[in-house]
Amino acid sequence: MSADVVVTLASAILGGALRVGAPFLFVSLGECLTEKAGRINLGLEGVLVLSAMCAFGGSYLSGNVWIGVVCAMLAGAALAALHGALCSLPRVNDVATGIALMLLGMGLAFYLGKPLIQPQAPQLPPIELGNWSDTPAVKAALQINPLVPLGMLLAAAMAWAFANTRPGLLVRMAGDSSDAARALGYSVSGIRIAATAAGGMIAGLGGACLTLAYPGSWNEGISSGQGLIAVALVIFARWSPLRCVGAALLFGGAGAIGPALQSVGIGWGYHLFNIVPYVLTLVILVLSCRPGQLAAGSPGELSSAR
Amino acid sequence: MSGMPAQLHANTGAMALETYELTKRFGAFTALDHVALKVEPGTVHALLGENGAGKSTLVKCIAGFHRAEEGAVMVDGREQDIANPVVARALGIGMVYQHFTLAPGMTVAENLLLAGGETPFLIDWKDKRAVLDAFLASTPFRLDLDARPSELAAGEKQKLELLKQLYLKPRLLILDEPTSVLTPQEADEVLGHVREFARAGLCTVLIITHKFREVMAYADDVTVLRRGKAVHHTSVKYTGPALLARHMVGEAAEHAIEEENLSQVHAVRVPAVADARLALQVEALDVVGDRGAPAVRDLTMTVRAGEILGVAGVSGNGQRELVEALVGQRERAGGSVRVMGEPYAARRADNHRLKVRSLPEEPLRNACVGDLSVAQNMALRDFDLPPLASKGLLRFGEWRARARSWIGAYGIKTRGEDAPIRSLSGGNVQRAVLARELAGDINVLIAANPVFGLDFAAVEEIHGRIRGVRDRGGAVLLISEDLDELLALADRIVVMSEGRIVFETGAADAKREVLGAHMGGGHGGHA
Amino acid sequence: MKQVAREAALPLAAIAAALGLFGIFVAFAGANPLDVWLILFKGAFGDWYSWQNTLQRAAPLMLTALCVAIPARAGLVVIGGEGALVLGGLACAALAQGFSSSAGFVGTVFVCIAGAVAGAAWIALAGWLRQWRGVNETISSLLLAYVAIGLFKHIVEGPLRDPASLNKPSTHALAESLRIGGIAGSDVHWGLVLGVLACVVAALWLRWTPSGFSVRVVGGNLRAAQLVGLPATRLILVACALGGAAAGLAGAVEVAAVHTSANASLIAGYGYAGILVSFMARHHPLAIIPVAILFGGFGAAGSLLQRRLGLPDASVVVLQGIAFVLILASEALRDVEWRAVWKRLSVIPGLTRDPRSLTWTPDQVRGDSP
Amino acid sequence: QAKPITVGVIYVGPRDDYGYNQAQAEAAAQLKKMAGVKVVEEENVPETAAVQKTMTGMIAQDGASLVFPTSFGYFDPHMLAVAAKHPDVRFAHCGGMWTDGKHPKNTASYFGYIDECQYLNGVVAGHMTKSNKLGFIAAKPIPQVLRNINAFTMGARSVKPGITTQVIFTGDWSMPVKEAEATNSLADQGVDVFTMHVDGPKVIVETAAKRGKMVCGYHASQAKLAPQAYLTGAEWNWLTAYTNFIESARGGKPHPNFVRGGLKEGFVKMSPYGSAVSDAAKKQADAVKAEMVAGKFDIFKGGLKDNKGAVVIPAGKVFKQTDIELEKMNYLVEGVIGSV
Ligand SMILES: Nc1ncnc2c1ncn2[C@@H]1O[C@H](COP(=O)(O)OP(=O)(O)OP(=O)(O)O)[C@@H](O)[C@H]1O
Ligand SMILES: Nc1ncnc2c1ncn2[C@@H]1O[C@H](COP(=O)(O)OP(=O)(O)OP(=O)(O)O)[C@@H](O)[C@H]1O
Ligand SMILES: [Mg+2]
Ligand SMILES: [Mg+2]
Repeated sequence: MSADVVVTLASAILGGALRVGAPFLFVSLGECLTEKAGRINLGLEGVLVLSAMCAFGGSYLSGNVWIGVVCAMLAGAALAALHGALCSLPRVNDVATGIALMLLGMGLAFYLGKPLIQPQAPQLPPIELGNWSDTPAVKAALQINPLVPLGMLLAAAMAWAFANTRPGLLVRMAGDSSDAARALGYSVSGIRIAATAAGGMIAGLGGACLTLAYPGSWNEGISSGQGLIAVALVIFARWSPLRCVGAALLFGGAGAIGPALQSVGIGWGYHLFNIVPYVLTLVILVLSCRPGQLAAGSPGELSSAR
Repeated sequence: MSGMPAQLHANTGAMALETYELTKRFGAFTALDHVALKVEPGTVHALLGENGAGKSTLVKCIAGFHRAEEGAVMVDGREQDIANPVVARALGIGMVYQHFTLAPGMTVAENLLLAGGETPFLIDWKDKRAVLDAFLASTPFRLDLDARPSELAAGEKQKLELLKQLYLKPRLLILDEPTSVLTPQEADEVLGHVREFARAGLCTVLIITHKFREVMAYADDVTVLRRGKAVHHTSVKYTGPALLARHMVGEAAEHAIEEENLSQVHAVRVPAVADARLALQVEALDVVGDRGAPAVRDLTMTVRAGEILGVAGVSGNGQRELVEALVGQRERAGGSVRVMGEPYAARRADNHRLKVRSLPEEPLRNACVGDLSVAQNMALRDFDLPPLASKGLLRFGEWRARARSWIGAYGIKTRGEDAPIRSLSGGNVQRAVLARELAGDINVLIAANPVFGLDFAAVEEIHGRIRGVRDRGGAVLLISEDLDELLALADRIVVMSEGRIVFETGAADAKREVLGAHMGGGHGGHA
Repeated sequence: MKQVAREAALPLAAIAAALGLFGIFVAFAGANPLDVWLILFKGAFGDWYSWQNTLQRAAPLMLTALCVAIPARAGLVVIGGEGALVLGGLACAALAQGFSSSAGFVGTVFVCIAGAVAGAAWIALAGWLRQWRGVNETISSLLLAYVAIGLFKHIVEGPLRDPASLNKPSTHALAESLRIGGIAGSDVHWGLVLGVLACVVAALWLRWTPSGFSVRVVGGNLRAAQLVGLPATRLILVACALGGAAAGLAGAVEVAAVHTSANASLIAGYGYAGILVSFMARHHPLAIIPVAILFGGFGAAGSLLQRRLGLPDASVVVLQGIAFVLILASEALRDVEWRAVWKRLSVIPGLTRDPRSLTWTPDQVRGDSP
Repeated sequence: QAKPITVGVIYVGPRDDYGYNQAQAEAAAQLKKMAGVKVVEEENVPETAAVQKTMTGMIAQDGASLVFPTSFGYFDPHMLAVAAKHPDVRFAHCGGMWTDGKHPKNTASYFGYIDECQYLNGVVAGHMTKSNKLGFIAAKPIPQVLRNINAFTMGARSVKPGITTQVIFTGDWSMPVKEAEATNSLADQGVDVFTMHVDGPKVIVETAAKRGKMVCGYHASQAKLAPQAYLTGAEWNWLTAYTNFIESARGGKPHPNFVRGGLKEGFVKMSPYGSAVSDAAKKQADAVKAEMVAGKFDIFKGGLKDNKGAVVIPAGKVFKQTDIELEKMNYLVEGVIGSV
């Protein structure tokens, strides 16, 4: 492999990480916030698809891409809030509810999104970070969706807020010990519903990435399970928002390996290259989990961490 | 002292507390029945009562955790509607709950800060840590602000609970069984400090305990609850343990108690023959705890047939992991366990052949399937053997018939053998497990805090049955956090600290202080 | 009987409410709710044709639902049935290449077993990762499903491809004699019978045999199971393997009865639909049968809705979503003592909590203080 | 006027995907306008028993006597199974290989020689490329797809023999994120003209345009999506085939079992040239197209080597478009970078 090929491969994977990883970044941050409060939201897939549709619809109908972004956040928050509220009822299982809301979110998005498959909507203006380079591949790789830096800032802000703000501490306390939160007079359900809704709002930004940045149009196959994988990514990231950034980029980059290899002529077994992200996640989980022990950094109330 | 004008204490210093006709119902069950309680400012006031008497419910009503249906709580002579814990906190009421209410994964500093109330939206940690350091310096306790409760020993956790409340500068400090997880020395230390606070006029203390010794040594006044009613109120000066016990169980039960006491005195403790067969041999056992750290280290002990070996220790010193490793709920990282000389891996076949049984703590969590019926739970040990199963099929008729007879024999209160065991009360769950585990011959019985949270009568019954196992030649390993229980039952006592056996003594010449000192171990119990 | 009626009352009420809500929803989209309800009923259960349609769609769902239900009874939430299904189909097709055209019924049995074994191994792998490394089985089974689908496509389009399968890469087709036909000449194939049988057998096994009961004990409370010496890991693996076998069998039956060879059309989401069915049936094998039929009915009715009213295909997904959400939410009403409702509103719950079981449990929060 | 008829049309994906399904749905929409023709449609029907049920449902519940199952995967076994049970209903499948004696008489297959259009795409691309690198994003390496890749490449190399086409297979018919990623990867490699064979080309067209690259469309015209970048495109015109079947059915004539056609028969067509296309490109493409319409142009003819150097069509041999051999293509020609 010549140096040239390596550079292009590397920049393709880096670019892929930034492009493909963006929705993963937001869903994993959303899931991270939700889980920090002690609840699991498997329904983020539904949130992602519905908010992707709403983002596109909002941008298309209003002509302003940022209105689309706001629509995505609102739609995500609404569906996630429904999840939060349902899970607060007695005898209601959060895994089952997540699956139900995945179905509902996708159904609504497909139904209402029919007229949006054809049109084109205003897109997010990219930020050019690669102008220093004269390699077009590098330039293109660093032409990034403005939500990506926003997501990284958000991750840093979340990490900071979990340690340094009252809401952050309360979310962690609700996720760590509901008895503790209740003894201090806080409503655990209230905190969890709020965190779930906020998580949905963040995941909604991931939907906006899909339809307003990359690939930048709405159709029914737009999400291929990104929302479901969020749950795995959060375990992978050990419930740290900063590590979510790494996990999302790694996953996105791994997803870019297949096309990148084919583009340099390595075409054998592309189905196998397409499963690299999943295998990688699985391998890292296997390496980092210990039987019978709580995962380090896991919220104490979280069932999936056991 | 009564009728002290409220305005004298308005908003600072110790609080005067009164409840008026306080009534609290859970569904059809009346947990508190027109309770009148009067706590003088600057005193330590003890609440006594049997399990389920309503002590916790009463203090939870005062702390805003429950809301009473009728009656009133009066603070400094003024009626207050304490709708939730936040209101209580604003009034200066702080409470240490019966169960830990710490966030195990958050640091001590974070736990303290959140407990402090009025946490600012943005937290300036530099500033806050200075405040916390200063606060810690003003208390007799030392804790690392960056430690997490999940890494702390139980005694340290309890201190943190107390610190959480002291940080609020409460005018009324409520402690619900604060010493159950402490060594006697630690308990003395904590209660001593608490009494000092009260003496200094800083706060009033309302304390729930089952230990007469603590009441007599540290309280000024005492109120006894029985079945949701306040039945007795007196100054400690004018009473004694016998009198208090009498009030706790009520006049009718008095008779029975005396008989029990009598029978205890006369119960001949048959010392195990020194050369009796070694029924349980644990050799160099290593067990890893929940978070990956060693919990039991190189532990060796033996129990002979016809002997009760008591394991004393403050909770969190590896006893739970030891029991789990013995009964098969946790992997053993090293060492060997033998029963009747044969290797014992806690498999089903081992249990049957070697006749090993166990009475774990929290039976609903450890020994039952909550959703299954009483009959099904009673069959867990032998549902796959005749007559409960034949030709590869389960014979539920047999299960039910046997369950009915056990329900009668053990006096289990249930809607029937088909009721889910979850619907039974704690004591009855315990009895159901007892019936299952004590059926038939037993070589080794492993019992862990078998009477934790049970009332008088149930305790006596279970203790009697455990002695029965010993008397029939079984070996009993009794792990308990309650020294009194061990002193009453065991033939020999070992003390466990930090996962090791650190001391061994015959029960007859065991001394409470010596045991306590060993239980304290190297845990920094003395700050 | 009365017990069943009581169990079923809430879900039925929830489905009725879902139909009501759906009517309102389509009314906004300009359709007449009355027409919609009528066509939903006609399409699903209106006549013998609709019944056949419904039953045929229900057949694979029963087996894939068992892939969720059986591990769930052992305390595991497995959502990767799709992976077991495609590998089951692949194994069936692969083994079938080794049989001559005269293999007949025995051959069919063998290829079905091959499918079941492949599915069993795949889900057991998720169970094993959990027991061995503590990897959450929900996540690992999902990841494994993606991996299985990738492997399936690679093998079908590569090593096992029938060179004659031009534009639809497939394995060699199963010999005619190996295929599974319709029941008594109808369109409904024997897969339905297999599905019903599997559900009934699973229910009987869980209910009447020591091993089935052991699995329920493990799922009900792992610690209690360990205390009484049940081999929890082995039982969990058995439950996973049986669940995976059901899904693998579903794949094999799809190949032998419908597709005649393994190809990408097999990846049709039955594994995921099975999750919904099992959760709606509350992981009870017998309840799976009616719930799967209900889902089949949704599919059949959705087809007619498109053709008659021109509603988008997603309308039935919306209906399913609403129904599933309401059925789950209705569980909250099961414990309600209606007489005490007004009282409960003012009560702040006790601090003492139910002992947590080791698996995913419903949140135990019960209406906190405001 | 002939007797009224009910026609069923079944799509594997959403009807309005700017691609494969839309091309079919547009023809179906035209059918609806015809007098005496009633159309029932169903979209997103998977290639499982569900499509069998949809077909029988159209027959039993809607009275359809002619059914168009439009996805390739519907043919075997689904359509064949249903057709066997409904001998009086006519079935016409898109893309299948109807073979006399093997398949029932009431079934048929129709398809268009769209490789002719892809060849023309290649000619235009060959003129327009500056890097001499073309990109082809495809779902799967199946004969229909390979034939398009090869035709496109040969068209381009007829302009400049040094041109190469890089291929990326995404693995499935509709994978928007993968398709976009493939476009970007190829753009990074210097590819400057794209075309594709996936169900919905919208994402590729938009992504290529965003990268400032040129693109040739497929299935339907995507010119609207990127007027500057869109050069031309290969489009279906299924109405020709549809009306053919409907006329026969209504006229009681035998079912035409094997229907094929290219530019000449009006089964396929080219999108109008985009503004960027040079006159030279238009001129050459128009010339080749005229030859194709006249039946004087053969794409696959002797002396053809695959990209591993092996001869796949010996010198002197010429495959006519109608030749079945071409529908079994399993190689990539010289100049294509990628493997089957
Ligand atoms: N949240 C609740 N819901 C229903 N019943 C309750 C609840 N909390 C307490 N009870 C019941 O009220 C009674 C009094 O309970 P409480 O906890 O006050 O007893 P206690 O005196 O503190 O006993 P212990 O010594 O065991 O702590 C018990 O019978 C208990 O079962
Ligand atoms: N028809 C049903 N629909 C929905 N859920 C059901 C149905 N039947 C049982 N369940 C639920 O499934 C779970 C398991 O029930 P199952 O009946 O297997 O347990 P069991 O009580 O041990 O056996 P049995 O039903 O024979 O008494 C329970 O939570 C039960 O409420
Ligand atoms: Mg109490
Ligand atoms: Mg049952």
